[in-house]
Amino acid sequence: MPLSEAVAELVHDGDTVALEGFTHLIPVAAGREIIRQRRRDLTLVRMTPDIVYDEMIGAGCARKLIFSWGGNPGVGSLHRFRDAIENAWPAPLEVEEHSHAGMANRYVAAASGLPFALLRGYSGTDLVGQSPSIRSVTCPFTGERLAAVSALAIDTTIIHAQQADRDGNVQMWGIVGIQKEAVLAARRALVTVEEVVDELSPVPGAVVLPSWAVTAVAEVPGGAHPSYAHGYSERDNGYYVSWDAISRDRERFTEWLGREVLGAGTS
Amino acid sequence: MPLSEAVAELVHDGDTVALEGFTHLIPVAAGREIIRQRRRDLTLVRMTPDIVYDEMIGAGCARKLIFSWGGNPGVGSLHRFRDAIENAWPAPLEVEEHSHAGMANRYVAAASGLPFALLRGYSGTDLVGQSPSIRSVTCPFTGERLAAVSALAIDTTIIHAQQADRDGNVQMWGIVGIQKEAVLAARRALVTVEEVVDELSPVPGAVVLPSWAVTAVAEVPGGAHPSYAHGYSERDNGYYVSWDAISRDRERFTEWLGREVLGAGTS
Amino acid sequence: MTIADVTSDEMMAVTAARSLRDGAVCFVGIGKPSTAANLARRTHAPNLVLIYESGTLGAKPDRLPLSIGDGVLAETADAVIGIPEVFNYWLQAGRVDVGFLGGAQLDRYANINTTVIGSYDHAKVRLPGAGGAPEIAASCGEVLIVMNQSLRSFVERVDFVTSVGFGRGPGDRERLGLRGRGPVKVISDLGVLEPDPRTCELVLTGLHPGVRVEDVRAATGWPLRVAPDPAVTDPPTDTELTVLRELVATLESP
Amino acid sequence: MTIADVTSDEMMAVTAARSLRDGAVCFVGIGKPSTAANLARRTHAPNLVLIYESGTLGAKPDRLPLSIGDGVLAETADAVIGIPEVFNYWLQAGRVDVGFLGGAQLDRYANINTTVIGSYDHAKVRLPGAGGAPEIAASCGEVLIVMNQSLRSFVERVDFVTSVGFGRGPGDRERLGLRGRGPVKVISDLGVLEPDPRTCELVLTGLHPGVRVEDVRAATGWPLRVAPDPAVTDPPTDTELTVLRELVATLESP
Repeated sequence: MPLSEAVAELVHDGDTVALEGFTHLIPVAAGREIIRQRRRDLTLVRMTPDIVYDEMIGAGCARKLIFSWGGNPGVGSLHRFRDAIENAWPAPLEVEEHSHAGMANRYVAAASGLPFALLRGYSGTDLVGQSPSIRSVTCPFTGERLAAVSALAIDTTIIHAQQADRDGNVQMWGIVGIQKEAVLAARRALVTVEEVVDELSPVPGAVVLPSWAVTAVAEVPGGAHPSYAHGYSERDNGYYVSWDAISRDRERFTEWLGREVLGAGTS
Repeated sequence: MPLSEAVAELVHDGDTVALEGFTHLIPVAAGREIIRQRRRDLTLVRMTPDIVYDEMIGAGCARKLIFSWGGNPGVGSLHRFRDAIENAWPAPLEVEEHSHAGMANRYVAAASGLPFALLRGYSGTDLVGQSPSIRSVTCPFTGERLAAVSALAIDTTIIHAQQADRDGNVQMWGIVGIQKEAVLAARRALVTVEEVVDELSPVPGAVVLPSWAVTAVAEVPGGAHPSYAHGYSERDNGYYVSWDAISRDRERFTEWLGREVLGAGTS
Repeated sequence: MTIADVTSDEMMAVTAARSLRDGAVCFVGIGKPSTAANLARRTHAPNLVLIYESGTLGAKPDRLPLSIGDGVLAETADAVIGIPEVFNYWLQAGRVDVGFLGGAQLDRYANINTTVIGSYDHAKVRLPGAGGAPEIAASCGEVLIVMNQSLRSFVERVDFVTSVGFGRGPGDRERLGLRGRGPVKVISDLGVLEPDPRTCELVLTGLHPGVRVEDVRAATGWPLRVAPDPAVTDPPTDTELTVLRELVATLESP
Repeated sequence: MTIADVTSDEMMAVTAARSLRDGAVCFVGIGKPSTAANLARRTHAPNLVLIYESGTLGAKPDRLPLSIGDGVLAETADAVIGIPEVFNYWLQAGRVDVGFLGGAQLDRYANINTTVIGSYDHAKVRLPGAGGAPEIAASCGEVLIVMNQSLRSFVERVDFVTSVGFGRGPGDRERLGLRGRGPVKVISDLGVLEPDPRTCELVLTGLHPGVRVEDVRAATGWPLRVAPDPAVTDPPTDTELTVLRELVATLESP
């Protein structure tokens, strides 16, 4: 299915959407398609929002962000993310933040059909007071108090993987992060892939998602750039560095967005 | 390390011991070494106790069994297990039983350093009344009641894997079951392997346990027989069938045990 | 061929296979369920997805596996996953459409006992126990039960509730928080029973060829309700029987 | 070479590297921690086990990774695992000996802020947030903190407690159920601070070459306690400096 069609069908204004990827396999092309289709009021979910979420926030797609670490890895701040929170530009951005451990377990709970997950976490931090999705529970065996985090309720998860076969079975390898849980946590899942192959040949360390657990697959070679796809491409570190200057200034960002995203055709 | 030495060092009378394996990679040789060393009062833990636990129970090693399904797969009853429960021969056997889902989550809780795990399970069954390790907890977000199972506290876990390298890193593949969690749930872990290799070459679907998560490795080719090691051996289905007749009768079992296990030298 | 050539195991396997719709995701145990599921996959349901609790998603065995952990399952699966994931991510999360169960005892509300005959503390017969059954019964979209019917197995009250069918009747599944619909069909060697939508009690709705209502009543430990006119199961087609026997022939051991 | 040639970043990296004992299991973040850990692995601690939160157990990068998810980490790791497993099976279960932390603000009890400068609802500066830090601070056997020292960063009270050091003092970690020992050393560009075993307050115990106690006091936002006679950090050896500079040279971007 073409990416534009998949996004039109699976992402609606007001949806809670997770574009996951842990440095590796970030579904950047899909995020830009969401910008082009001018989606609004999205609740964006991701452990490590980076450039693609900075773009979506700057473009005004997001009403809320649920995350655990928001930065430009190895470079510095996400300026659009900061501008939205510090100055409500282009729109106010509500945030719900967690630790990585908490976010990971919120995905796991949803993927498991449970309303919440347990962890040893948050104790003594100011994060507890800031998020209604962090509470506590007492162990019925030992009496210990543990942190409880609510399951993430996601409408659509989008990930990027190396391969899918013609039946829609998906295979990804290298750093696989939280993507499997993110897909299983959502009501709908879109996977963009580097390549559609006749048959998946097993790869060491690969995670395979059966076709019946995925709503749609779109072939988007290079769809993770400037992040990378292990075995297909290298991370474009220069791009992350250059993003700092592009995103720092509203005018320059707006001009860039018009030229590079809104102006560009659909993948 | 020789198997006899490893068992002498890592398994003591009264310990809680898990020899895990889900049809595939069952550490049978290690179980027989435990019988030869005449360990007593063990609490044996396993989701699917089969022939090797039938032998250990019949040999009088066990005081208690924690399990979720005890049978001779595709054949029928475990006669030594039944004789111990029904007639206290050779000794009474206390049982603590769960569903597979419950046992799996008890291993996960222990592997995660949590005192308990949550699941949707047991509701309406008579299992609840029989086990102190099944309670319930209320979701602090939705108010739903869910089953809570206590973490398994295991002294020593023993598994069988295909390979280890000279540093003691372990690799297993094929049906990997619950072995990783069982190892991480225990204070000590012994892994018997088909083969020690200079370097592990990655295999699709493999689970790798780093050397620092394993206490000891013993090279025991064929150590899973009559179960199998994917890529090394086939399951000896005839053996499982023949076990029915051997184990059905106390005298015949005792004679078999003396000849085949106690009489046999250390692997 | 005549129906006389057909064994009751074959009749059960064929009837069970026919109950599986193509494309369904099916949680399979070894024995009759595995036989039925693989028969369906080779006849009317080529896209049936088989999940074995050993962790094989989408296994496509070319022969009947001899055990739940048979190597052929891993070799032919779309993915092999760990046990916690099987039960948490796939079964508990409600991704399985159909589950198969059998047992030593069944009651009129399709509750099943696979734990013990007699009292728990003084077992007459100690059975294997729960395995995956309680959560299969709780979380699969629907459950098919396959077991031989006799006064010893179809009882007024099971000695131990290992897996819940409809508990003590209407509303119990909801009250217990069981998310699947529960048992939709019991396939025995004599016929087919289905729960009454109103009372949840099992009602005889089908008879295998040559079986009479009184035969089934005589093999049922409670006053069995019978549908107005129970359908007679179509005998196995030549294809069904041929494929089934080829499959069973691949088993070298019980 | 003279100490003048050594940058403060290099001094911090070398001091941090020396704090890592061979064979330890170390949870590593990108930046200074990764540099220090890889320096240690190439000098006195060849058997240091590096875990990156992206899921690489036992990574052995031949160059400094540019990001937490750099491909070189997966290629050289003993095992690559999913994120939930990293935090649940390895970090939370207490299998990590040493964790590294940095931050925008640190207080006298080694509590760290990486969330916000100013009030949470009216942020003066919105920082990246928690990442893995809160649970690293809670569950690692011990924690090393590496950060530049100034009145803006070493403050009387952090604006937001993202990661707990010693809370408000003795007994707080136990009361909060934090299982690791907590911070054992703060390595700054000026020297080394260690918690007083009795009061848990950070005390200046080491000075980098050429730095005076009053320099450190002037860069500390609370009345700094100083050990009887703070040790002067040994300057980097030629080997340390050579290896460090080779490593850093492998970074083509910040």
